[in-house]
Amino acid sequence: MPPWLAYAASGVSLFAVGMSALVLHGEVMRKILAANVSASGVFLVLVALARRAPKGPPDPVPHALVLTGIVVSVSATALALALVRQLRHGAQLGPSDERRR
Amino acid sequence: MTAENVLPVGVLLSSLVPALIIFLLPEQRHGTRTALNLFAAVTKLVLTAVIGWGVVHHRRYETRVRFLPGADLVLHADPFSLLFVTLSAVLWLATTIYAVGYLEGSPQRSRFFGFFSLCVASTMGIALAGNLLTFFIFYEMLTLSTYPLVVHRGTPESLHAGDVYLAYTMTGAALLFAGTASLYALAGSVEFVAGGSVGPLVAGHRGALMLIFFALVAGLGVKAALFPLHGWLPLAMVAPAPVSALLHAVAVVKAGAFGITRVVYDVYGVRVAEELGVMRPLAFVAAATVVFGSVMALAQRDLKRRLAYSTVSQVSLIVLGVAIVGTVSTIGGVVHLVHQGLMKITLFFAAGNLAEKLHVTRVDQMRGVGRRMPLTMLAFTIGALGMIGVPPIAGFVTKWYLGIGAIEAGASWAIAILAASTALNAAYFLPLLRDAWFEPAETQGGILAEEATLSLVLPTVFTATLSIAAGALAASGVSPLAWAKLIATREYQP
Amino acid sequence: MRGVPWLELTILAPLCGALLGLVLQRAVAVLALVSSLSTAVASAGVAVLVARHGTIRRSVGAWELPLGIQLRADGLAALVLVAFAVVGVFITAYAMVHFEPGSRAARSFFPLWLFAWTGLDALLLSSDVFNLYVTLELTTLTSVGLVATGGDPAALSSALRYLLFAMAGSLLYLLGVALLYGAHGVLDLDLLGAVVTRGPVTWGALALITCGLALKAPLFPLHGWLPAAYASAPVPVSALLSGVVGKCSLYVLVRIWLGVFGVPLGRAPAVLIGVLGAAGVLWASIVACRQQRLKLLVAYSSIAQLGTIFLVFPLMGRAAFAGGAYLVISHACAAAAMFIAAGTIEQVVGHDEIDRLDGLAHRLPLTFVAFALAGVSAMGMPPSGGFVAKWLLVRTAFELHEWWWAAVILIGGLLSAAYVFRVLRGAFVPAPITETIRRSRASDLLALGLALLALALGLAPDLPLALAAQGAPS
Amino acid sequence: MSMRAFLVLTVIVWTSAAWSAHGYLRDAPNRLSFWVFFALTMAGNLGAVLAPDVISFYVSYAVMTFAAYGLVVHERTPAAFRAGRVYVTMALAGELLLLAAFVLLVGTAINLPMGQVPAAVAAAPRRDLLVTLLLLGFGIKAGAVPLHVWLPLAHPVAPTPASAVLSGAMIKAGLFGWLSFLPLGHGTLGTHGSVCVVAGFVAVFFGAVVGATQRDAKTTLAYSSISQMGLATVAIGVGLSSPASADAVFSAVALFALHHALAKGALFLGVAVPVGASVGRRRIRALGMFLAALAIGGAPFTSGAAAKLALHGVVVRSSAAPTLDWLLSLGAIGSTVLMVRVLALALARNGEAAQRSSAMAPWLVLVLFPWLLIVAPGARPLFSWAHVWSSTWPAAIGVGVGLRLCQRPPARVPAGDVLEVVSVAARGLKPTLARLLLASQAAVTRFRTRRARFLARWTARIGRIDRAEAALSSFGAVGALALFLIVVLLLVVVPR
Repeated sequence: MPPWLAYAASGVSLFAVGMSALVLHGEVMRKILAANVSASGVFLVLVALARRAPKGPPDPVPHALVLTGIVVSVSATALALALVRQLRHGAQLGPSDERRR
Repeated sequence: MTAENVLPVGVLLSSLVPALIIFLLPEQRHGTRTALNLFAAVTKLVLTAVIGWGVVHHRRYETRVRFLPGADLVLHADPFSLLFVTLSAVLWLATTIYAVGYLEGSPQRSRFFGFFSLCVASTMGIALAGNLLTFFIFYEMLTLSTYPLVVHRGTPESLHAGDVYLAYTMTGAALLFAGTASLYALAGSVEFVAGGSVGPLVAGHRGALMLIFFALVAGLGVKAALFPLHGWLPLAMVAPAPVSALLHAVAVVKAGAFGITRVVYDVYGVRVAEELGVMRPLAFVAAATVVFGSVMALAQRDLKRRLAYSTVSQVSLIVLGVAIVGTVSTIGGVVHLVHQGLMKITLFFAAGNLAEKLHVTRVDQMRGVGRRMPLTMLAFTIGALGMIGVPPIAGFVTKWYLGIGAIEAGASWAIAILAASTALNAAYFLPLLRDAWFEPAETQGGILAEEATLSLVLPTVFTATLSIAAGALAASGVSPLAWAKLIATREYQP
Repeated sequence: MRGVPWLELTILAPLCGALLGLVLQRAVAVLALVSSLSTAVASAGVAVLVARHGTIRRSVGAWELPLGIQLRADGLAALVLVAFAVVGVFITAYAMVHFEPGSRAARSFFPLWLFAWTGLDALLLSSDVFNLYVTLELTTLTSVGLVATGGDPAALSSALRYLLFAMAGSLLYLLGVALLYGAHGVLDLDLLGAVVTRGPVTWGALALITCGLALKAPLFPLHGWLPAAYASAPVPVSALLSGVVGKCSLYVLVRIWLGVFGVPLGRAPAVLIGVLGAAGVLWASIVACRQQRLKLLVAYSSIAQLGTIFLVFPLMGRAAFAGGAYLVISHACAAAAMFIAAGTIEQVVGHDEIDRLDGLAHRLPLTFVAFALAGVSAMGMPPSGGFVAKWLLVRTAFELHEWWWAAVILIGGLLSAAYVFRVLRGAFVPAPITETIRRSRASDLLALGLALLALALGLAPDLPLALAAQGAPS
Repeated sequence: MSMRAFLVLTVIVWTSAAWSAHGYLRDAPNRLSFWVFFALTMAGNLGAVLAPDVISFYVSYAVMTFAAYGLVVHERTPAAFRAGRVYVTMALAGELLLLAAFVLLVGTAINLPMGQVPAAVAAAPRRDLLVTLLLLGFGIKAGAVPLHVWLPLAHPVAPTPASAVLSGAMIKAGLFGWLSFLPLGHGTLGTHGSVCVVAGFVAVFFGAVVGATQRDAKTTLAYSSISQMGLATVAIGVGLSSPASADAVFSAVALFALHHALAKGALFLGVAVPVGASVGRRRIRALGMFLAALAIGGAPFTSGAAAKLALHGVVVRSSAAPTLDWLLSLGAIGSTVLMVRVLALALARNGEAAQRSSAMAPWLVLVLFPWLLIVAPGARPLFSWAHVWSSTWPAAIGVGVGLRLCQRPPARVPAGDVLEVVSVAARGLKPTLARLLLASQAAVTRFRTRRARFLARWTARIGRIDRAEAALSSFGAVGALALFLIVVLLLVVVPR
């Protein structure tokens, strides 16, 4: 197994782990974290793909993609956190509220 | 842009534009609204007359607008469309005058007259449609614009009637849509042509064409109240009398019967339909409806319900005439489109007058009403006798032609249906006439003391007179019969 | 005409408006209106250009591929662009009526909306799978923000749910994109279409991308996040979500299928999508019939309409494609009109429970007229854009001898008639004359305008259909 | 030529009846209604006789038929309404039969001149059916047995002037129809002819026997009409079976119709002629009635004798001439018996319209007019001894029997005879029908309940969608479904 494939495979596993956590965990903060883990998995896949060609410099495009992806991911996380904060702050909802739904 | 291109649209617009203006008019502007309505109705009559003159002189009136791939919007005037246009235009005028009197002082008149005009506009579109898609579009507009009229009173019963009306007509619409779309998919384009246009497809698509035929007829049969698709009609009689007139005579059931005729003659062509073997089932369904409607009418105790079931029966006579292959029966069917309209609108007007003035709504309340409202009951009598087929009222001409047509086509069983229809019609109308005229009245003022107001009586008497004229002058050149003969000959040209 | 960078302007106009709006908070509404109108003009420019010259491509800032960003406008993009721009202008105008000037909600709504619009236009004009991802995210995140502008707990929690579902969908999509890029080394739709072949990577990418977008679109049965989000958001947001933004993921899916997967993978997955779409039509329509709240009813109606649009996948062909496009634009108008009408009702009577609307039509005639006219389009009754779309789809179904799709569309139409008339029938119940409500009629006029647009689409389909045919698959 | 007789009789009977009704109804409450229907019926009747073509005939005939309903129910009594119901049912059936016949006959050529009708009938593709329809259709109007049941109910309940036109003129329209439409002289219709002859004689005797049991002068007169019309039916029957006799049939039936219309009209009006306390008037009335009764009885030197002579001329051409001739004489006995009964019943009481003053003049016209017939040229044989004898002995026997019956009247057969049987049968069927009706109502109710239950069940079933929909919004469900979707997509795309 070439190293890039190993990285890619572990990226996919990370993604899967994140996704299942996103689905299975009731706690909203955990969901947000799970989404981030999942995103990291995807980025790992992309970065791994950049080194797919055995020789020569790595493909620059995946890096650009990953950078953009991270920006997106961070924004989404920030938005999610802001929402959670506002929810708990404004509506006095307990952390377990999300679980009951 | 010649007159030939513009006039069909003009006929359409002469009720569409008033409809829109009426919606925008404030509720209190009754005078303006009435004036506008009457002006529009008269304009439409004039336009219709002009087109009629032109069609007799072999002018071709057609408006064509590009619409969808393989399906233009086409309005054209052929003799058959003109028959329906004229009927609707004349009856619209009568109904408008009637409705103005009937709704005197009731709320929401703006909405009522707006939708009323919209219905008539849709009917004009149905009549003038030059292809199946255009027909369908206006047919559905008719469905939508009649709903507010059916539920106009807003009572739980009328809302229920509206629900049932929608359930039936929308399902019918879906079937019609399916039939139309699949026919377009099969044939590419479906223009209304005398003699039909799907003939070349029969060889390869026999089954499909049969299925499509039944889908189309079932879709149209809902409005035409063919058994067992008639359930909405008797319920819809909770609507005000002018609406019943509209449903039963001016627009709705007529649109269904008109559509079936179009499909049989101008889409499939009578020979093709016969060859496909779909005419016989259609004739049987129509025959069953004739008998069923009459029997049900006999069982009704509510006057308007009785009239409604009578419509179920009578409209199927149109379909029966259309479905029996032969020029004469076609004449009978087509001319009944007009005759039934004239007679049934008279009956509903009269029933409306009775309900309005004397609060007579049940058949057992008819005692002596002939003395109290002589003009109304005279009109009612003419309508009822016409339905039975008493000469020289219009209904007789229909039965005569249907009878001859049935014999000519070797469908002697249809004679039995006609006889049964006549007998049953007599059974449910004659006792009413007896009660009305020969039983003593409960109260009695001076003559005409209790008669309805002029704007209610005038249209009633007018349509009654037309019913007689259409029968008595059937042999003349301008009668509905003469026109129906023209239509039928055209359809049976080789 | 050709010299003007219309494509870029459609993105820049809302972007500038959004940025300026963040700064000049007092004039945010006027700014939004100006930038909406400019966007509309720019979109019209694109449409004219495409209508005349066919598909247009432009590289932003002259950066060439693969690092540069290329914009591409074909007939479908131009049509949807114009339609969304028109609806967008209406929504902006409505928001100016709806939100109190200078309120916190208004200050956050307008910039977010313009950002969303920026993302939307960029998405419509994107030509590669990654840009589609980025623009889709931009639109989604701003939409989540928009839902949250309601500020109440219900809005916040449904926004959060929306966000989490959307993140999951995006990540699935992104992983699919990664697979595609890994296998083929290109991101451009056309280039990918040229090189993509059958194989495990393509299959995986197809599954991931389709599932991700199905989650975001949403396609039945993954629509669980949608009703709450639409129903709890402020009215202008519901209108723009269901009318405009809600079509994004579907658009992306269509683009990718048309450009990449459609040909090599055959019809089986398309039929699967169609089956889910059909199930969605029936399911959502029935659920819509059972709703007690008007906004939820309209939300489920939107899901049903989306389901109908998904039927273009199995019916793939020029006419069905045009039908789908037509359904997108006419539903954009109709859904926005319905939400605005529902919002007006809620605002006036303080609730939107369907069974308690009896007689209200006498007080709010225009509102009900707008709802009714929009309903006509939603039912697919003529004359309306909905009818034209339905006609094209049903006719195609019959041409392919696959009548069951037609049956689904027709039954869906019947069910939609059931829920639309459930609302309308109350309008005919006579009500005692109560005090007339003094309020601005602007919102009614806007709803009516949108509804009339939906109708007008049914009267003159010639031009839009010709536009949609530019660069459409044959 | 002979058809003119119908015009003459129609005009005379209607005119006298109108004249008489003018006085009869002077103070009646429903005068207007009477005159409207009277005028309509008269117009229809005249129109039918004068019609140039089939369609005008049919239209006039129908107008007459339906307008006459107004005359029948004029008194608004339950009996009148019952008679009206029976009348209109039968009349409608007649109209239907005729409509069917005309449709078969002329098709769309509704302007077929009346003169060409018999030939057209003879040439019609379904001649036998057509003739059957015509016989039945007009037979109802002409009171042919067994289609006569309306007649003894309807004629007596109408105001007397109306009875006079119903019995005098209107049933002749049925005869007129037979003469105008049947293909007499255009081929042989043996079966139809025989049936007619048999039915005719049945009518002759049946009418006499049932009529003799009646207690009411007008009902007896109605039965007399049935009996008399039987004679005409016989003649028509002979005409159908032997074409050679056609001319004789025409003139005989026409003469007979004229005679019977006037004499019967006179008898009916006579019932109503008021005499008050005046002995002179009473004697005039008695004399007039007696003369008219003589005519109907076929006594020598009367119009009746002339008519019977003509009928005899027809019958001798038949193959079964002796039998028929003998039966004719037997029938004359019956006629006379009825007349004796009528006179006894009518003269026993004052004119029924004693309080309403009615003109005697129109009645006298009717009484006297028939006597003109015997001075007409061609009536010579009336004065032969043989004829006098052949018309005297049945009359004499009839008078004897009649007087005997007056002393000991037989049990009364209800008016409408056969109809009573039918009504009794119908009454017997009523419970069955009611049960059927109940059963069908129950079936409808059951259907409705089932439908409601079915709908409710399905609504409940569909209601479960709410829970399912709620479940679909959970993260777990969406996650599982998304995973499932991925798997299915892969299964679908990966080729096997």
